[in-house]
Amino acid sequence: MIQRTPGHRFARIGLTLISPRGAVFLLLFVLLVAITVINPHFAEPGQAIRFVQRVAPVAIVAIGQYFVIVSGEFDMSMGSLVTAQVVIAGNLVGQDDSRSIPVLLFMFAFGAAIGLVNGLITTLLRVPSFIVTLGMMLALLGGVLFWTGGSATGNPADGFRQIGRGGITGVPVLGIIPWSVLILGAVLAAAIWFSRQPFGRTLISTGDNLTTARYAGVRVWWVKTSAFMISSLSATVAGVLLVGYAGVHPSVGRGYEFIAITAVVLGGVALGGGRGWVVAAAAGAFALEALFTLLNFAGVPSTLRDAVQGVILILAVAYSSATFKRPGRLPSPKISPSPEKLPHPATDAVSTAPQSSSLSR
Amino acid sequence: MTSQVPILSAQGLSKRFFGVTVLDDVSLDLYPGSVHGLVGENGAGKSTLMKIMAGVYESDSGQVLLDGRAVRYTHPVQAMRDGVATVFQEFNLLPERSVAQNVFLGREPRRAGFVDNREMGRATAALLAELGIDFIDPASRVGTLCVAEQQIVEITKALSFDARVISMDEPTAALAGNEVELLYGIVRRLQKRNVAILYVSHRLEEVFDLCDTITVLKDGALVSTGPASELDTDELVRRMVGRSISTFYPARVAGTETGDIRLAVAGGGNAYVADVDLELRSGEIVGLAGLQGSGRTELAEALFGAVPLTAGTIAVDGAALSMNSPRRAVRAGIALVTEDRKAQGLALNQSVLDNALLVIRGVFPARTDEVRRKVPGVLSSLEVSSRGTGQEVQYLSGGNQQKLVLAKWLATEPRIVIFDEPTRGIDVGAKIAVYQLMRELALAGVAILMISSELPEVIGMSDRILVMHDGRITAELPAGSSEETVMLAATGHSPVTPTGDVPVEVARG
Amino acid sequence: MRHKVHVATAMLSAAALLALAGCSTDPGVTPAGDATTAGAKATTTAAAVNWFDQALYTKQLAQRSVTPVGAASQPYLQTIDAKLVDTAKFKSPGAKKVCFANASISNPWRQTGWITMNQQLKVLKAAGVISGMETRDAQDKDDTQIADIDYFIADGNCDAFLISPNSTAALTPAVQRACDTGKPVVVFDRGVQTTCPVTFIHPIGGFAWGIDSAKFLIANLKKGDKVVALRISPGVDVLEQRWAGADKLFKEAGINAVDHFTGANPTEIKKIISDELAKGDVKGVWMDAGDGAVAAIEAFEDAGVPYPVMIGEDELSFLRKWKATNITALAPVYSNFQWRTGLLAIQKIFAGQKVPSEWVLPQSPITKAELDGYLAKNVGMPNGHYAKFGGEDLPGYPAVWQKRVMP
Amino acid sequence: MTMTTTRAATIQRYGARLGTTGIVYCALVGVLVVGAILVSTAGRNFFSQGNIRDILTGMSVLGFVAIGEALVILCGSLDLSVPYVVSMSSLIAAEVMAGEPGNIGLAVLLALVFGAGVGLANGLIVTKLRVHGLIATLGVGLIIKGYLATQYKGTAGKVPWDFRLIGATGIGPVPISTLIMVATAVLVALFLRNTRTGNHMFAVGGNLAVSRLSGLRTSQPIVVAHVLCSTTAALAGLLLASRLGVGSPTVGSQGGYDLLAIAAVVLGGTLLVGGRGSIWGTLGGVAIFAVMDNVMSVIQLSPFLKDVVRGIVIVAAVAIYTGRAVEQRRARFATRKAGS
Repeated sequence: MIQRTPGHRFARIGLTLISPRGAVFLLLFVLLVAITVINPHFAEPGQAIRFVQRVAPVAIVAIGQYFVIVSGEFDMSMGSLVTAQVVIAGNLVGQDDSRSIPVLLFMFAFGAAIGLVNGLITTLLRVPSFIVTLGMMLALLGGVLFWTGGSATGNPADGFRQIGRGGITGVPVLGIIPWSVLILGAVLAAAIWFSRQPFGRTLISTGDNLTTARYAGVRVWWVKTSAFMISSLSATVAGVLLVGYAGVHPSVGRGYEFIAITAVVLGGVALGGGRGWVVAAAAGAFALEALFTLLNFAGVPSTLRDAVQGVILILAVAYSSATFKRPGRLPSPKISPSPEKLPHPATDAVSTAPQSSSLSR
Repeated sequence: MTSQVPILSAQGLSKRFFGVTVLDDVSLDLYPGSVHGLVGENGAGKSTLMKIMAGVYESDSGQVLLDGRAVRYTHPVQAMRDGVATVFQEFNLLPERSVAQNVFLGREPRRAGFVDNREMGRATAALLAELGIDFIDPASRVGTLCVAEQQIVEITKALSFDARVISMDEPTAALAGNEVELLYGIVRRLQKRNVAILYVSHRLEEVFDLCDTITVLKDGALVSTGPASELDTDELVRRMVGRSISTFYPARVAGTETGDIRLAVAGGGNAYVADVDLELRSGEIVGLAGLQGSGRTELAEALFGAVPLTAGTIAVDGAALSMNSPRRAVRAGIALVTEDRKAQGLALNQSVLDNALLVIRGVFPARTDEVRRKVPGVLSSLEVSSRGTGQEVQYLSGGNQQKLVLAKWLATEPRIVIFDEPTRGIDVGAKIAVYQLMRELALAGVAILMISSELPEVIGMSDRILVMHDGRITAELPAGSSEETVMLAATGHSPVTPTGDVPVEVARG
Repeated sequence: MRHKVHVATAMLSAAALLALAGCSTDPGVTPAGDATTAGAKATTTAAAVNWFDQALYTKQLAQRSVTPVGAASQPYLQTIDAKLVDTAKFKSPGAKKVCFANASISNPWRQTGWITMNQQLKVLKAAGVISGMETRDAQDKDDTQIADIDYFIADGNCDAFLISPNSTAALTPAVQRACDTGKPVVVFDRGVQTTCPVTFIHPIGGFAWGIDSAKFLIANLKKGDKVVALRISPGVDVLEQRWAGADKLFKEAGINAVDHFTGANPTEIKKIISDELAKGDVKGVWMDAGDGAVAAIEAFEDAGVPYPVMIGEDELSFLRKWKATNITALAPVYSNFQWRTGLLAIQKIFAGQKVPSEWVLPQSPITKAELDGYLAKNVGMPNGHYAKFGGEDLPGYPAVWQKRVMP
Repeated sequence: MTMTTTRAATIQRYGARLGTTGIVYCALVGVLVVGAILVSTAGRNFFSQGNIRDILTGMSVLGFVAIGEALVILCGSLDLSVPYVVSMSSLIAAEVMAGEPGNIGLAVLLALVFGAGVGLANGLIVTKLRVHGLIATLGVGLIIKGYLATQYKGTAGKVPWDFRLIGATGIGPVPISTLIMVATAVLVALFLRNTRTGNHMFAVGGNLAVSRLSGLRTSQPIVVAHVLCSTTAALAGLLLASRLGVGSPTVGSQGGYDLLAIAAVVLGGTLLVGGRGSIWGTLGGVAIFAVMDNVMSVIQLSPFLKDVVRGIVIVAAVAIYTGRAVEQRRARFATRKAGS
């Protein structure tokens, strides 16, 4: 059907780099270069790998959030869930290494359950996911704090914490390969694999057009629910890593839902669903953390970081929405009152799906 | 009372989409107080002509004169401000807003800078009164009105620009028999107000009832314009159809035999359809005719489990099963090529491949790889032209999109295929491809139900024609029945009785 | 646009009009509150610029070396530089109802105090001193706490007010209103800009913390050494004073201190330390609150560099890490037992006993020498527990604190 | 059958007209009843002056924010920047007043102008740069947050006595702040009903394509909505300044007004995707929150559990509305019935 010449391919790569799909990689590259200029140590393998280790939890959460957003929903409960899992680990594992495995299993079961609840309420009761997960965010955190009397008894056993803290030591060049780096790699690989699987593709198509998916015989409720379960499970993994990296504290995981959404959006993923690449979402997380590190090295007062983050966020999204305009290749007729464009009053009154006009504006 | 000066005249209008000529040098004059009928098959160019006059499209060549002065509209509102209003088939209404708010959207009357709701309500009521409508409350939410009432709101909206020209695209399409009479009344009143009316309709007897001039279009070109008095139904149909159907519609492939019952519905019914008894046999193409809103699409949705039947039974290949979700239907080997491609058939931001594999991945994931290998073959056999299977579907032409939808379903090797308006808005080439495909499917023993508003299509393709009216199957006609017979059945073949209870009836909606 | 003007004008006129009407209608307030705050204005605006207050600094510097009055076994009843005030007018028999307007229990320090306070309450109830305590928790919201206090005034039928203000300036008017009821008012932890409460209970204060910690670091570091200062969040007076005090001394001693805000989030703390380590050697870590200190220490372990000189707090996670790593460290204390002193003060007041107008409690850091002792005393306590919580003599010890039982 | 369908139809229509706002107030009544009972079990009078004042005070601030948020959501956008606008305007007010009654007018004006400015920025970013409202306002919020944290070390400024009366006094049990909030609600409701821009907010939120086809300048209502939203947030900031007597850089984020307001708006029956909603429903939602908080405080529920209850109530309540929103699709077969 079409010829692929090398030139063609290069053109494609160039195009990808400036397309919203690839812009995030450009941004990330620029930031990393800037950091290295300010502090050459950063480029040393040992330092670099540490950076990756630090980003791992955020990136994993972003990957989870990606699947929810691409399916056309939001998950605001991720931050609370991370905190919950951290505290659970602290309280249930305690100093007894032998409990690690059972507790780990419990945590994943718990995470899956939270995702299931989010998903079912969203799909079956048709409550906007933003509200569902907002409610979950409040209830979950409050519940955990109540259960623990505000703070966990203590850090879990070191064996458990090694997952997030330790790694394979004595590696030439790198010095250490942290477990969390390997886990991030695994999660990312799994995510890429999943989004190429029939189910993954179906999930994306469902986010693109709910009705079409329904008429194609897709179990929409299950597809979306599983997206929520994926995000909850990724929050669980992040929790396991963080309890190792940082230890137990009610503030661990605070604000992760917004960090994740920000990262995903930086990755050029369109809110409202059906559009975006999981790798770019992960890259968004790296770009965000790189930004913070840069500001640290540059000695910018930590109070100003929010402001910079805000500016970058707006610019990045403005850029991608500007380049997402329809190409003029095909002369598409001007606004025509065809049913495709104008939902029938009767049906449009029902529309609660986020991909309805308003959210994709 | 028809004056000799045209208010609006179109001169030599032409329009092409994606290289397909949809309108070719068409001219037409509208006179005050006259109703001008515009007829032709689907795709003859009626809607395009209307949309050009309404400022939705711009013509590639030719011009539109209003009161003898050339006008070029780039936005419908410009046309409306000039008193050239259009009532489209699809409603442009906000269901959450009141009738008055919809009628005056963007032009809310103001006093001292503030919207004068009382005035707005009053004005709306007045307009409705002019149309002789007393049963629509300007304050009621449009979402709570029935289709006929919404149609009236649309007309009122047009009238509120105190339009001197009103084009109506299939105004009765969505209306039940008794409501048609209501519309007649409205049209006649408009006529009395010296409004020039362009009336587009498939219902020939309507055209004869209302119009004093009739223009016939075919394949985007003008066939004839003349007084209605000089025409009769047969002549009109001859001019519309022109070409003998057989040459256009591929004949049944030799060796196709009608086999056992694939799909059987007995006493089926739900909120939208009633008393449906229906049998589809393998190798058979059954046409389902009927006016828009007669429940054809609803029947399709019921058979497909999208809006399940609440009464009656469905059996596939003799095995009864409760068809309560599209998934069930797909698993049972049923495919539904929906009426609305973009809203129900495709994921526009996804690639050609993703769309082709949509159903397989969603319902038979195990077969994905095997099918993926076939996809390119299927696509090329359907002559889908795209920049590779990676291209996003939104950039394909309507015809290619439709072919892709077919490919999507072929991938599932269905045994029953329901086509809902399969050739709507696609070019002739694509149409023929679709017809070919249907024949081949029939040869392969697939049972086919084809819903269509194009009578020639129904007649040309069907082995058997079912006609729906008002949510019920009202007639079963043999292949090759005449358009008139079908149309008669479709309009409920009971001459509409003008009675006072019409308002009451509608008020119920 | 037009509408905005409407609102603005409406707001303005309404404001003016009601300001007049306000006085005529019976408000729960009288301009009296204004007089006291007038003097405070200076400090408010000053605070906006710079938290360092030389007078307060010198005072606290001195109080550090004062030997507190009272039994050493009851630090929560000891006083420093007490100016006793007569409370005879409040003397009355019988069990009294206490209304407690709490800022929040949103961090381990406040939670520990809250537990201690409730156990103290049990004792006083049993003794027939207090009939009951009604608590409204403002969840860290100034506005909510103001409403809470007004509710108590109107509907609480309280015999005494116990207030732990969420912020200084903002709560002043509300506390003033409480005073205006004529009932005894006791404020603890954070002060307000009015002298109307019978007593204001607090440890020596933020500057003392800053001085103790800074002096320790300076003693253990060389001129020019780098210290990373980890601060929870800006604008909280109690914390800002700790930093203001320490910062002054660091500058004088030529210690190179860089400060960051962490939100008490160990993840942030670890990132900041790692970045600072990537920039160059870090010799010392200063903290304005100890929870999260462990993460800071671990950052050094992970980077494989020698431990810094640490400033933590008497929070157990830190003390345990301190013991385990045997680092050079100091654990400043912001005496948690002040949470029970409030109730005891009310007991004294209704008994007509004199109480200090400003009840300064001892606040002495835990040194390496004392470390083992406090670890032994608090064996089995959760990490979020504070070693100097001073509730060992209360019923339910230690189980209640170990399980963190709260009403 | 004719009769029955007729009745059914009229009932359906009546239900539709009663609308979600009606349901909201039914829910509110329910909450009130439960609340009154719980409060009385705690040995308190729910309808005492002090308690009513406590509830109404609780409504005031969130009310202001929610009114504005309702407009933005109506247009199909969102505003997460409100908490920081609240804090900033409280600071502007307190600092400009600096204890001088003479400065009140100027201070109020400046605070409102600031709010309007932020709103304008939000609106333009959403419409011109085509950035999703959630992201745009999140970003703008972060910018203001950064400025606040860098610029202010704690509370600042001083509000003169005259202005403090707004927050501190009341007529009977009704705080003046509440009266002003309700007055604002009335103005905004009138604005929605009686201005073209107001009307068009429903249109652009409901269906952008139809709005364009009807010749609306679709970005204008969205921008105005954002301006008004930030302005009401500034009003909330002014009220807080008058209650606190000082400006505070954290008072906005303390309240978590952004998410609470969104919740209240949706709780009030406004569609999160826009096109349908009402100010009065929103106030109903705010009232439900206020009563809940009041009751939970009176019965001295653990602050940790308060959030659990809030979370559950939000989801449960919204589930009820969306549940009935599905009933809307009846037009088609009604016609059919009419024919049969």
